[in-house]
Amino acid sequence: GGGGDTATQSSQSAAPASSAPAAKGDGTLTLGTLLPQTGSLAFLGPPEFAGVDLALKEINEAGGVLGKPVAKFDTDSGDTTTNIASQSVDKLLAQKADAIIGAASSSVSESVIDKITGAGVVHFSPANTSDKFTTIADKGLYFRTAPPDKLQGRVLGDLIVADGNDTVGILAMQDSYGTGLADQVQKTVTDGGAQVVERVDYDPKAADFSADVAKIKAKAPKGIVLIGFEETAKVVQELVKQGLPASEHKWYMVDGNTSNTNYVKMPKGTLDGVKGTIPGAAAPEEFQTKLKEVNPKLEDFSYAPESYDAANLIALAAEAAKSDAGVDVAAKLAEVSKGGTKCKSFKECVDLLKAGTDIDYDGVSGPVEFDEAGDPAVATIGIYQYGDNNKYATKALEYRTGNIAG
Amino acid sequence: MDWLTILTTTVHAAIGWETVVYGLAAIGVNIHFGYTGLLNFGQSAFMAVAGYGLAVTVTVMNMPFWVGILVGLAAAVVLALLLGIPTLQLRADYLAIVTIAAAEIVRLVFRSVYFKDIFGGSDGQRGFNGDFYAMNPYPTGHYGIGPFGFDERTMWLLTVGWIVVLLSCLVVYLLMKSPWGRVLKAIREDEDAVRALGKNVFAYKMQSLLLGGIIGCFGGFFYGLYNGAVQPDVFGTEMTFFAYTIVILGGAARVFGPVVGAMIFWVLFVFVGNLLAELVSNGYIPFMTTIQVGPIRYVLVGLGFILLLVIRPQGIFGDKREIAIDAR
Amino acid sequence: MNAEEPEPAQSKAAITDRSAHVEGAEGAVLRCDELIAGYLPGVNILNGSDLYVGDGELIGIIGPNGAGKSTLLKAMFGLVNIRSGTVLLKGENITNMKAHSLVARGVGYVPQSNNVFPSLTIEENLEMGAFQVPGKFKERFEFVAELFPALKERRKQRAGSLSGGERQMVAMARALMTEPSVLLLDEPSAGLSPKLQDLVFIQAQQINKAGVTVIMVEQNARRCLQICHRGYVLDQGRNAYTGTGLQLANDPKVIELYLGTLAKA
Amino acid sequence: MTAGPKATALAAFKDMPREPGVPKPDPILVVDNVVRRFGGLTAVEVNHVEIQRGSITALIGPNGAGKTTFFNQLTGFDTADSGSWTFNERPMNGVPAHRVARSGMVRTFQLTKALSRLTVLENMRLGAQQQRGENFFRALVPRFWRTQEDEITERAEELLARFKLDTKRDDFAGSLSGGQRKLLEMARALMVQPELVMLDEPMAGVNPALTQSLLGHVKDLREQGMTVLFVEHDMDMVRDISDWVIVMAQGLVIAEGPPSTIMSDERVIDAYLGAHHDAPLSETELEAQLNEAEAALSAEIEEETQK
Amino acid sequence: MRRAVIAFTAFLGGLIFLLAGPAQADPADCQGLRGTLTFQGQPVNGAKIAVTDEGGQPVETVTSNAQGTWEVQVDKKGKYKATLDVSTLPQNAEVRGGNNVRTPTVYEDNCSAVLFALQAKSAPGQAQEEAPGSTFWGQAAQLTFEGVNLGLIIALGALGLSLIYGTTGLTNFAHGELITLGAVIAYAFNVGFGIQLIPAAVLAVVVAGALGYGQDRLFWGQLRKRGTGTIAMMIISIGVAILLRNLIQFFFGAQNESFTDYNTQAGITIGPISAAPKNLWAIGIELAVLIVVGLALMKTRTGKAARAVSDNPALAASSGINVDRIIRIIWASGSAVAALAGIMLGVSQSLKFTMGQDILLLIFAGVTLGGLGTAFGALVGSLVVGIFIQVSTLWVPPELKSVGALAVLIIVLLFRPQGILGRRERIG
Ligand SMILES: Nc1ncnc2c1ncn2[C@@H]1O[C@H](COP(=O)(O)OP(=O)(O)OP(=O)(O)O)[C@@H](O)[C@H]1O
Ligand SMILES: Nc1ncnc2c1ncn2[C@@H]1O[C@H](COP(=O)(O)OP(=O)(O)OP(=O)(O)O)[C@@H](O)[C@H]1O
Ligand SMILES: [Mg+2]
Ligand SMILES: [Mg+2]
Repeated sequence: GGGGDTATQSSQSAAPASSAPAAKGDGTLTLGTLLPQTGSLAFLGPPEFAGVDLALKEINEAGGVLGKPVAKFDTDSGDTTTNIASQSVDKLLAQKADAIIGAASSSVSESVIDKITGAGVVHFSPANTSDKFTTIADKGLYFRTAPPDKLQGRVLGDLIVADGNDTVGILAMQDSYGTGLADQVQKTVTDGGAQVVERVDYDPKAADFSADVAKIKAKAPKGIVLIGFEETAKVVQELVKQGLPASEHKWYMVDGNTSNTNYVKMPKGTLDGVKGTIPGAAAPEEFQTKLKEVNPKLEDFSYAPESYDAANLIALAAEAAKSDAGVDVAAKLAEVSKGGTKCKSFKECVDLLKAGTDIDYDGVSGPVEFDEAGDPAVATIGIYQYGDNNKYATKALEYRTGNIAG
Repeated sequence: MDWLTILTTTVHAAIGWETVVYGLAAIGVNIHFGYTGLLNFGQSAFMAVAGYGLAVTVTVMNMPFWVGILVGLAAAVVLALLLGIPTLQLRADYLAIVTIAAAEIVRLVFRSVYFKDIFGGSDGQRGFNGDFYAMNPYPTGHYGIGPFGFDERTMWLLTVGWIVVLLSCLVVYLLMKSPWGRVLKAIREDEDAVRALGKNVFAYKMQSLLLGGIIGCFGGFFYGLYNGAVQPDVFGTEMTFFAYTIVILGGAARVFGPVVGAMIFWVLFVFVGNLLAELVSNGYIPFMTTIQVGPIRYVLVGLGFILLLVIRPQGIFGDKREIAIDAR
Repeated sequence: MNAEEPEPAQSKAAITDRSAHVEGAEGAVLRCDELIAGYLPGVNILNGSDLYVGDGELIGIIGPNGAGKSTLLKAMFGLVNIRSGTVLLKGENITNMKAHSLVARGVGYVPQSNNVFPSLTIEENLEMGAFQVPGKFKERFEFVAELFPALKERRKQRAGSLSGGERQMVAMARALMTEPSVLLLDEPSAGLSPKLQDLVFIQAQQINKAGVTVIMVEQNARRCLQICHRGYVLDQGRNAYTGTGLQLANDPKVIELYLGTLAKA
Repeated sequence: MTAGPKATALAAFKDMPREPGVPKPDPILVVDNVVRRFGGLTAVEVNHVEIQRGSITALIGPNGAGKTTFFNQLTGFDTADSGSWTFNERPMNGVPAHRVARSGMVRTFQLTKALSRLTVLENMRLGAQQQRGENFFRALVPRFWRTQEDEITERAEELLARFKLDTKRDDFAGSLSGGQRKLLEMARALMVQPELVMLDEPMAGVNPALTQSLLGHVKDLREQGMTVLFVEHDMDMVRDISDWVIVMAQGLVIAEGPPSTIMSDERVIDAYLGAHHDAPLSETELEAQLNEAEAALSAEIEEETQK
Repeated sequence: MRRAVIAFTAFLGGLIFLLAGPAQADPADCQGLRGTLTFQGQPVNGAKIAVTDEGGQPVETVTSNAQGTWEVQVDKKGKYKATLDVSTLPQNAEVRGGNNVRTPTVYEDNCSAVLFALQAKSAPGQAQEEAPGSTFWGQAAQLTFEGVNLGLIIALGALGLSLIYGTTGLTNFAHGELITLGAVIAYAFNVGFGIQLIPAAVLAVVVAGALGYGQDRLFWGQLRKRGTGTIAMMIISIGVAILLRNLIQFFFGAQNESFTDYNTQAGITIGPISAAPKNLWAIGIELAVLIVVGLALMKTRTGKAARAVSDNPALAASSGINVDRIIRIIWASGSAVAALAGIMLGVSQSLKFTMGQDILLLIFAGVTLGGLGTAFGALVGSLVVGIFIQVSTLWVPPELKSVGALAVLIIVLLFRPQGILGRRERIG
């Protein structure tokens, strides 16, 4: 939830909003990252850290925020099986972080949101997709740039229908990202006149996916939607093995699994013609090159744009608020994200701000316009297609921009 | 180097909510394993059903907090009975696996899309701790000395938490020096001998399972109350493993073993992690990036446990003579 | 063994004069000198025991429960850590040497309890007995099968399901598989039927006659002293009395304290 | 009825026929058709046996005769394939082990079961029945069980002293020697104060001098009205204390009778006792035997050399 | 409140459109419904589609063009109803599923696709469309095959675990990491040094065996010497697991990787089953290894000695067995077999630093189900677990497939507390 919601929601768990400490700007904008270094989502860590690092590099090269370089502390969010995140937040709060970027997992974010927002610090996730955060009690301090599943699911569903798939099978990772997206795709596809003949929510940690794929195989749908993260490579293997190759069935993927180095190792043509949706208007290639300068070993790029945008937005909001205190930053975040002169990088935007212009930051992950709940209100989804080399073309087939709410 | 942060976070960890939660889980495990010899590797399930019992009652069924607590307790009792009836006749090592399996079943069911309406799927449930904090007698503010201290919410949770921990320790102390405790310890050594002396071994094992489960289930409550949320994956096997590590670190079958073990555990965890992070970010370890801090921290923590147990296999309070007796 | 209150037997007869031992031990096959050993840190079970056994001798060790008889055997056989003192086998220092290397040197041992492999069959148990001389297994198996016919019938039965006495047979047979030159027996007759007890004593003697040096711990003390050349009475980890078997068996002090009069009645 | 239990027992046995399964005037335990098979092996096949109340009965038989297995059936530690038995007229088949013990029928184990990481004294205390402090809720309040505990401790210490374990009182039972464990096992069973105590080779591995003094204690038990059934291979002991002897072989009860009769029974001597049971191996006998053995040995050697 | 705002903006948007006059058909600015009608691969021309709004107010009725496409622009976003006039379809065509009404939603500035799938009227065509293997028994056969496939990998892991448990009494929670380690070493040879997978795998198994040997020599063996209890060792193994897993993550990274060879093989069809050739090879190799190791344990002297050590180390030493040597051999072979399990898992799936951890529970289940400490028990138990996991998905949702297997574990142990091939111990 965002500023507008606070009054009605806070009764649920938090002390009254007034208990959030008053602005305490100390002059230096301090960012904390709470991103996975270990645990089941650790593979998402490197691109997210790289996104923040890249933004920070650019911000500090452009002169920092409020005349001072932005400070940053990295911590591990682990996964829900350990209590690392809570410890990390303790440390960041002790180090006087003004905003915390993280966590990757919705569940982890949920477990620390009270603590972070209770301390009057901005909680900004680049990757949370759970719809709970729209209504959560957060004193107006929670924001996210995460890919809005609603829009992506809609675009993907529409694409599937438009491609003429009257029977569709969905293989979705069983977590809030996977099921959220799958729900949306399923709804759109059904509304559009196609039939979802089988939907399998699988446990991404499962020892193997043959049974899950066998369920799809039993219905032999024309279109197969793969929603998940890197375990999709295993699902692909299984699809090929069980005789459901991309050459005979149309496969669709999502941002979580379109970029995966394992695809390249697969025989030529395995993914030929497969389509995938990725939020964001920019050509991913350029941005990826810049990220590689920060971390040359980077292979996966999931949520790097969102992380990058998160850091930029916080910096801009601090500039706009002329304060680095979390509460002040939060108050300005929506403002810098929409309604004003469009600008695309921190330098460009901050120059406008200093000139007294109202800005509208458009990020790599999309136009990023926050609604009153702190969720992105508008997004752009690119539709990409794989070629014979199992890589998708850098240029999207099509971009669709839309209101997330509808 | 930000020594102050390292110090404060470490001190906080020693008496913080993690120590309460894991300490309670470990006290339960200590009753099961340390005193009765039941290798219950499903402790996390007790915490899970308790946490979920509270959460679902309050959020889904819109019942008051106290009903939630009762439901959580009842759930733990039911779980103990369900788990105990088939498994308590098994040999120790079989019991271990069966209880892990049971705990995984519980977790997977809580996690499933199929039951999402009730348990909330992989995101779990939140928003059930309002009533608890509404009872908070501490006015808003910071309680502590200088940088050491907690806000009023944490203070309230810790106050209740430590009272429960100490009460549990007292109960364990009283029970274990009584004839009841003697029967448990005897069961640990040789069930058949105890049977031959006319004790109903099954009943005692069940009582032990219940008691340890109920104490553990308070850990589940506090977890949920502190975080304001319960999620299925929190209650995975890892939590049980950690509880066991804590019991062994502190010394099995020792009243305060689990509490001190939990302190050591979290101090080690936090200290190593934060020290390492500081060292890396200050450039003392140039070949490491901050992303690598996470795994290396675990490497060091793992190493720390190993060393502690190699140096003191009986744990902090344990009796060397006791483990020298070959129980095999 | 917190020996605070001095036992009469010990205070009077405890051997402080080691000259007899030193003299006798000259050229012994196996000798222990002033062994101190124990299980728990700081608690000694053996408090300086001496023992020697000459070539072809049959030695009996008796003593009250908890005297340290088993511990003495275990210490000789490398199963209990020796804290001070030495064990010599044919002149070679074998103090704290590992059990399996002692087996290679011709020492055999039958433990008092836990003396079979429960999940192995009888045959496999015996096979393990002949671990270092697999070639001889067949021949030796025939030999022990003749001693204990029950074993041959049951060769495929798991030792874990055997009765107490049957286990004892397996244990004894296992040690006989290697044709040891020195045999340490810890209460070999315990749990056996009278008939088999006889057999064990006769066998021990027979084996001994065939040139094997035997050290035998027994609670069937009278029997033991009847057949052995020399005997030791162990109490509180020390030698309380030594002498020939018959001397000890007829010593009124020994009878009163250790042998009892039941068997005579 | 003024005569002591021993006299009563002896009187009862005096004119009893010496045959397997003979009925006793006042049986405490009556066993009918108990069968236990392991695969092809019939370990126990007891048609009918009665144990006279207030007597000391020995159960003897070759190794593997099924004595321990028989005990296991009676005490609920194993399930008989068929059969029934009554204890004090109460049917006991299918009754779980702990209830059997509670009803007054306690056994010891041949392979000892010391509770290793409990002290010797705790081992003893555990044996006492109907302890108030063994109830979960009462355990929480020491006041409820303190006095009883003190009584129990006193009784335990008496027994320990008798069994020469008093110096080991505070040591872990796991650190006892083999024989000491046997003693503890028996002492602990006596803490139960049962009506019928079933001892499985109680004296195997116990020092003869101590055995002798303990026999006195066992006789005392009879004086106190307890019934004793014990398995033992030590014929001196059997002869000394038992009023009646039951012989098992290959699962069957093959003979019953007073010790003197039994020990001269041809079949028993053949199957069980061997030629030397009643006399210590005398010098001459030993010689003879050795010569015999030597002859066999040399014959063997000859055979070898001939090969 | 929000809804009201949205409705209001929508209304405003509608107003703007009204003011702007008829909308242009630029695809980017499309707001409405569109679709394409094809029948037997050919576009359907002239089919009538009537679009009404949610309330039933007609919006527009259009006819598909020569390419089979049709499009309706609407002013307001929201739900609409599109009805295909079946009488305008070609003679023998009908709408699949029979329903000719669609209720799509139109979003602001976006066109929603609407699909009417057409099929030939005759019924037999439908049956033909069903894919092979879709029958219940076909599926069951495929799943059983997958179960064997998975079960054998679990069995390899279980064998190693059971060997080490058997001889040392150590419940090794780090066994999962030994599995991962094997896979990662093979990966290093395969991808790092460019060695073909088969020699790379052989090398990895050897290296893993050596590491296992070293692990016991330098670590576990030392602990045993100091008399560390089995429970303390079990907890230490948790520490080792944490250490190894994160060390692997440190070097290998947190992402999924796959070997360069035998990647994504297309399946071949054998009766109702489709299987990749690599699966068949893997099954063969796994069975061979399991049987050879199992027999070795039953029949060879070293194998029997291993069982002897597991029963009673002190007695084994007294029998002349070099206990430490046997344990090291077991550690070496257990680690080697675990490595093979990892490689097989990597071949059939992919590699990740948690792969061993993720499968460890199933391995434990397999070992326990079969009866602790028996080699063939591990095989049988693992197969049961593997098959159950897969076949149970016929009835339970796949996300809960492990639940089925674990429940079976509990139920079997209810009736056979000593495991399938385990033996009850004698009392007394
Ligand atoms: N594993 C052990 N740990 C600690 N103490 C032990 C252990 N085994 C034996 N002891 C102690 O050592 C002493 C001597 O034991 P040992 O087994 O040598 O006696 P023993 O003379 O063989 O007696 P027995 O005739 O009863 O077998 C005993 O007092 C016993 O308490
Ligand atoms: N669980 C079992 N499985 C198979 N055979 C068994 C089992 N238990 C006992 N037996 C066999 O049953 C027979 C009777 O055993 P039992 O232990 O009752 O003998 P016992 O009379 O007590 O002998 P001992 O005097 O040697 O103790 C033995 O041959 C034994 O091998
Ligand atoms: Mg002994
Ligand atoms: Mg017996």
